[in-house]
Amino acid sequence: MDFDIKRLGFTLLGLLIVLNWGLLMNAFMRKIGARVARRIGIPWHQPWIDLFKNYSIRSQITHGLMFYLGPIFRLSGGVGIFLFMPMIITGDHWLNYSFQGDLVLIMYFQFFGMLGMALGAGEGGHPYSAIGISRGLSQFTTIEVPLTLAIISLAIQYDTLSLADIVRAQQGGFMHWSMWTNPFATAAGMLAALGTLGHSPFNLVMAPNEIPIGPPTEYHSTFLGVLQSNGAILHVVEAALFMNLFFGGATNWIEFIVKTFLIYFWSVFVGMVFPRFRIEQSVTWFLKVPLVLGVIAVVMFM
Amino acid sequence: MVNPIHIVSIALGVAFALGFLGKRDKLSLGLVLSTLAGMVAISAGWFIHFLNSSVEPLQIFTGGFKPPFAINLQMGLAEATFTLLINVAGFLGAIYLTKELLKTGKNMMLIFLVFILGLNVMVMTRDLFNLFVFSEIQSIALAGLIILDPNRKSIPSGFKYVIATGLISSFLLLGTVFAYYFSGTLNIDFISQASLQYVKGGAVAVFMVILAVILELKPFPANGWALDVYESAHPGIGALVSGIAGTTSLFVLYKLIPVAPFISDILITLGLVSFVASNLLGLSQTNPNRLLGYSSIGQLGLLSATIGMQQLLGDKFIFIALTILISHFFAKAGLFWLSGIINRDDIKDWAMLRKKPILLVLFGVFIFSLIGFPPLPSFFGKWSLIMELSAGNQYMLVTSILIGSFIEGIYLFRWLGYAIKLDFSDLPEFKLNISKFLPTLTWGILLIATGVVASAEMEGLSGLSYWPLIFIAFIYLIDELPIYIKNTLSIAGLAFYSWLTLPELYYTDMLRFIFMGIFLIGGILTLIAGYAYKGKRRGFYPVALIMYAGLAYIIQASTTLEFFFGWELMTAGSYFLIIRGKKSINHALSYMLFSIGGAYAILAGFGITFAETQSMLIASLSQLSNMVPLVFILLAIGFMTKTASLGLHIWLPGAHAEAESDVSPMVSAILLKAGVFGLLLLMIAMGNNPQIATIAYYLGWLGALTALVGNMAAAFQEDAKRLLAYSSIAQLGYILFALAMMSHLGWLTAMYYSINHFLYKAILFLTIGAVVLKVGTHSMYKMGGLIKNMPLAFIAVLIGIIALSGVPPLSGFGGKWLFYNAVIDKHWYFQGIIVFFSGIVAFLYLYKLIYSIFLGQLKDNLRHVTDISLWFAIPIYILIIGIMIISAKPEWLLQPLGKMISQWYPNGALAWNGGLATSTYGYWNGNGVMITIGIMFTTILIWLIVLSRKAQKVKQFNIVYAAEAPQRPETTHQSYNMYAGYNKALGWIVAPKITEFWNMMSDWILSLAHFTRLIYNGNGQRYLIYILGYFVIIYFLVF
Amino acid sequence: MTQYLSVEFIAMLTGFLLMVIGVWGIISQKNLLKIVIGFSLFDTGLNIVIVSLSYVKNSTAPILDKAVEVSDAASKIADPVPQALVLTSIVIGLGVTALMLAYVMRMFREKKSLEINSYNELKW
Amino acid sequence: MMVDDKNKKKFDNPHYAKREVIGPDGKSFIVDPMNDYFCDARPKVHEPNIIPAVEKFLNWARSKSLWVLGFGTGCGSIEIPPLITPRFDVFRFGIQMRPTPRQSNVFIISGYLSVKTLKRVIRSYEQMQNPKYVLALGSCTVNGGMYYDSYNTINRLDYYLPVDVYIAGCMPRPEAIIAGFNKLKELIREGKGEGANLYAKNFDWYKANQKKIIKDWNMPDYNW
Repeated sequence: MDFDIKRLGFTLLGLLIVLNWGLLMNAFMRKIGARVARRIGIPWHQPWIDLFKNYSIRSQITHGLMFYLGPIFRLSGGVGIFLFMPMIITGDHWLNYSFQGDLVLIMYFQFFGMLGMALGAGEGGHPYSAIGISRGLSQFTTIEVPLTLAIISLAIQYDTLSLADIVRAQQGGFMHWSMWTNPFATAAGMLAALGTLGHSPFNLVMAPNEIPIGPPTEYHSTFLGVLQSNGAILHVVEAALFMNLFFGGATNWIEFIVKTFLIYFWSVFVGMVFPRFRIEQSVTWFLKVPLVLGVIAVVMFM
Repeated sequence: MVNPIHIVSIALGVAFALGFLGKRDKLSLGLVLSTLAGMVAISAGWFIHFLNSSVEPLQIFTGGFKPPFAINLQMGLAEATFTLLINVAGFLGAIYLTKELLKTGKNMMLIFLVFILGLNVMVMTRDLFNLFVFSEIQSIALAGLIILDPNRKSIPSGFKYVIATGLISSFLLLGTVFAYYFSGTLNIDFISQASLQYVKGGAVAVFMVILAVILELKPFPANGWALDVYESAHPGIGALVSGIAGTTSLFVLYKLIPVAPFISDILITLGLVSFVASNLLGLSQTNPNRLLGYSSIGQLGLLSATIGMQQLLGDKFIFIALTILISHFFAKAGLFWLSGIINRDDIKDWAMLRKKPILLVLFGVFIFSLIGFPPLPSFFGKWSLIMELSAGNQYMLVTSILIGSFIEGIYLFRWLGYAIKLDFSDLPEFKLNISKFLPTLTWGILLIATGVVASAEMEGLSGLSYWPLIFIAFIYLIDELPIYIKNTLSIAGLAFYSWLTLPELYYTDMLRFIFMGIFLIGGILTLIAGYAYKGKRRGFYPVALIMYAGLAYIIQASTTLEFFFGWELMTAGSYFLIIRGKKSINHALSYMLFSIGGAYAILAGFGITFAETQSMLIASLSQLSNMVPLVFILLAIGFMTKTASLGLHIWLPGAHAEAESDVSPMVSAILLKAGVFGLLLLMIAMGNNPQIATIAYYLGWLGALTALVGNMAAAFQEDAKRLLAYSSIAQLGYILFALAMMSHLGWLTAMYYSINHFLYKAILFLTIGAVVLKVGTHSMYKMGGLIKNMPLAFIAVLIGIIALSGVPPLSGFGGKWLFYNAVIDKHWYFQGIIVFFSGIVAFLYLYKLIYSIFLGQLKDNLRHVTDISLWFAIPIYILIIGIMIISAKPEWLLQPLGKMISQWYPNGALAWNGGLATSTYGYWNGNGVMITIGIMFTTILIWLIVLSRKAQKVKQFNIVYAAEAPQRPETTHQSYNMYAGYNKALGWIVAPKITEFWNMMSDWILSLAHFTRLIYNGNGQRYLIYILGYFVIIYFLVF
Repeated sequence: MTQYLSVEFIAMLTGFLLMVIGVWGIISQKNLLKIVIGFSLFDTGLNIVIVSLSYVKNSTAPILDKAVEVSDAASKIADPVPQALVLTSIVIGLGVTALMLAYVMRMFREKKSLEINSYNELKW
Repeated sequence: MMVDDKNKKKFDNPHYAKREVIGPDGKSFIVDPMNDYFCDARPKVHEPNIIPAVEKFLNWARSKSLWVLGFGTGCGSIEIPPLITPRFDVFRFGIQMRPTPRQSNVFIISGYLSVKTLKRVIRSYEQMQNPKYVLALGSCTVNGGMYYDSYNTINRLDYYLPVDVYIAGCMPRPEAIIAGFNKLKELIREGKGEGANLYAKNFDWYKANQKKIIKDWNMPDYNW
């Protein structure tokens, strides 16, 4: 593999943009949430301050090697998805390293961070972490089913598993988006997105009032900082995945920002309206409506 | 050459002379034994005589007249063989009974001699009335022998025996005289020339004769009297009744068939009914002698059916009948003799055999001989029988023979399991009497020897090398040596065999190279772990090597017989491996039952193939044009019992979970691949047939459901090894699914999965096994926090689960990527979704596995546990290196695989550009991904190390816990019922419906067995009514 | 009709009748001795049947002496073979009956009972 | 180590008593939960960043991001929930509740503190990471307030924990608490929020005080 300094530079720049946009979007969402609750809410720069604060904590504890590696896996998971995902479709600069693998790679790389985080939290030895993880894994198994159906439907529709190609196929106007050409896949995918982005009603993993905050119960200071950075990146990247799949991708950063914002907003919006599901409710829910939509989407293109 | 008449004369002479010896019992015994030895010598002389030259049979005319005016005896090859068998058995039987004969005195010896004499004449005579006379002599003598050991049981049963045989021989006599009346002769040859069946009364006469002989063979249900004799008489007598008397009656039947050829068809039915029903009744029997009685009757039924099939079997008849007969002859007598040595009334007490391990080996040989495992003679007999019957399109017969044999397998293996596994500490010590041991041992050796002889007679077995088996025998002989010597030798043996075969296969046959590599290299690696064990580990190496030899034979087989030979050998070896586990008794039994069932399905499939193509080559499968779906289904079911597809998976979890630590990887990572290989062979041969596509479609669904149910069930396990076992079921489900796609990518996925599954499942099972050895429990919730004590094990499991789950960058992802492309390519979306879903469910159990064992809270009693044994770590890390290489350079594996698969499915191959693989749909650069992720991961690692370098290391209870400190590790380790919510939501998927189905089946069969055997109510008169009823019913069936 | 009134037919009929009675006795009587007697009857009937088969009308005993020339023996004498057979058969029947009685004695010694139903221990 | 052995005898938690267990290899050994389960390293003093500008920036960030441990210790805890309601909305000031002490910086002692609760407070406080701040509400934390002569209520909180800001009142209203937070922010920005280091420096003194009042001291001395 030839080393390409220019590509690396663009990728790192993209990562920086995504990180900051993620933090900002986080602030926006919390702000929106506050306004819904008739509060003023946090200042827009609060996520950065929290991040600085967490990186500046002076003392730390560790439960062992895997505890240490957990956040690293987690951030690698987030960054990895970013690396293998085309961000801006026009030109070659923002395609990152998506030429190394297709949609399947992205789908499976999601597990990298999850697994590592779960292991790290597991070594923390806190029972709440384990409960949170068991819930998270349980929920995740069924979230992925409609999403996969949607992706298979798109793969049949566009005859490719390459994300970049799927985006390119949607260019040429609003009506070319998968949202219109494949509405059922979009519906299934966007319902799955609710679970992937982890807001209410599917935030049982963290369930702050029940199992403090689940997996990261023992994580603090820099560990937490790393997790926060990952959260910011991951939210944008997940939104970008859905954007690429269903909403025509992005041809420039403005479009990117608007679309990811709206996709992320969708999950926040639902979260504002619906209360939290219990685990067996959320597990079965994904196997009902979204699954049926996904099946219809596949049948349409079979 | 001594005239065979002297067999009669010296026996009679000595019998009379005994009367003059007074009370000199020892002398009498010596005389009897030497007489018997003399009889052996005479018949042996004739046997050799006839064997070496194709001379005409010798006719002996008593009184100097030729028949029909006088009685004549005949001595041909058949007679010589049978008298030899009878006399040898009589000689050894007398030795066996030395003690008893001396106790009861010379009268009993006299009777014994007369008994053997009667049998001899029955074999040799060509005269019907003479036959009657000597069969009466034989029965009366036997009636005397029954009370060799007079007790409350044997006396009434002797009485029942006398009445029943009296009645039966009256029929014989009646038939004889009427036959004489209609034909004017008593000579069998002349009667058969007279074609009495065309004369109205004559037909009835010969019918009576034949039916009397059949009744002597104790057919179901007119056999209550015989069962009582088996149960109550001294086992030494039981051996004679079952082994010799039964054999003689069979020969008589064979001899008389020309007299009444019309009986053949009915004989087949009667024999098979007896075979199936007696074996069924054996199911609920616990008394060893009576059980042997049922088994005897079953075998005699099969043999009499075989005699009836003489026309169907043609040239092969003699071979088939002889091999099955000899197996029965040796095995049944041997088992009765063993029973005499043990002398217990419950088959559960046979665990006593383990006090003298050689007896256990003999027991195993006899049992395996009855079922028909290689290299014992009945294996070849049954094989040829099925082949020939199939060639004659007698599928009903094939089915009932296989069903009967299967049922026989159930109780015989249950019994063997009891002997191998049950606790024997409470049972009394016993002394192994040399006079009792010697005959039994001789029988065991003769059995194996005849097996070897029979194998030389078989067509389609020429490609088989016997060196591995000889090597295994050698390993068995040095069983007393310490473990490291045997282990080293075994590894050397496997390594040598790899060196012999692998390089050649690499250039000639990639498919076989890969599977041979998995079997042999896998074998070597798992054997390395054996160094961790201490002591002698008796019996482990021979059986492990038998399994590997079987696997190697499967790969090298070019004919179906060789394949089946290897298949059965592998089954036998793995059965013994599995049953070595502490609580494995029932799991090993169910493994064996599924294996036998599967093997019979394979046998039937091969039989049908042979019927059409008249060829035993495996390649002939592809030439099949009729009944292709049936053959495919039969063979697929057979292979799927090994891959443990849904419905046939019941045996797997228990068998794998309870097996020893280094056996689990052998049976999981390696053995299951035999089924995959079989399926591959099958699909390669038959894949082109359009009828297969539909079946493959359903197989695909089956694979998908197997994957889902297996993984789902694994998620709810609390036992680490059981969890891995269910995971194996699921992984084999993926492979089945991928194979069933019958496309380039599908097979590439399947092959890639097979290799990967071998690697990571071996790692996981070895590691977990090693951990279990250290912590002494399988239950995950009893472990926890072991990462600090066992870093090596943790890393191994971590790599194993990442590879299994398919998370990039490790090798598992390649499988997932291929899988997606294959699914979309094949348009199997919904099955694909199920498999995909199950793949994610895998995360549940994988996390549970690693978390519950290595993370969370360390338990008090495990605080001082050390890391896994180095001997386990070595193979584990070698396998890890394998995974790493495949992960970093997937093209090294996938390119040759793709090339290999292109010979069957040229379309849809991957395009390679350096490390970048491109399919119709997607692309993947395994190498690049590995590097990218590696760099990224390292960067972030360094970043966090810089930030958190001064973190304070804390201990296990330094966790935030609602302002309190946790109290006990047990109550702080969240592991038991970890996925309770998930279980609530989706647990219904793994409701044990299939297990319930099989349980219901087995309950039903057992209650049928129990209900049916109630006909034997112990009343002698009732038994007579059965005899009469049998007679009447068969009469109306025939005429 | 006459053929049914012949000696051999009546003998054979008697024989079969005895056999049926014997069988009936064996399977219906509960007393061991009566069973043995039944068997004995059966055996006797059987022997009569055998003998009846050898009967040739108007012929003499199968003894080759002055009364019967060797040359026309075949047409003049009764069939000697069944007679020889029946001798053997009687001997064997005797042996079997003796054996049965011996068994009955030992059974009686063991249990002091001649009832066949009290010897049902072995079953199933 | 200053802790006197007299107190150790009072460890009456049966779960933390020494016990003999049998390992899987059949050998028995002693498990001492106090040593085996808990880390016995003392809290360390963590000096501020040597570059003043950096430290100033970090202090600014810390003051703008106060994560409060949601642990209601006394009657005053009823005054805390209103803080996050629309009426007071402390999120505006970068203040939010965290459920775990690991991630929290501010510990609000909301009113009287019984001896029993003190034990939990100490444990939670020690599990928070440096820098950490204590806000004490009401007169009870100053001098015991209306419970000054109670047998089981402490009188003066700063004997046991370094207090950064006292908020007077019985109870202080949310406005007062917000004022207290503002005061705390000022202190932090001035670099005076070094309670954690103070605690580490005078650890023996604090520990002795704690053990004096907590009679059934059945927890480790160092709660990491």
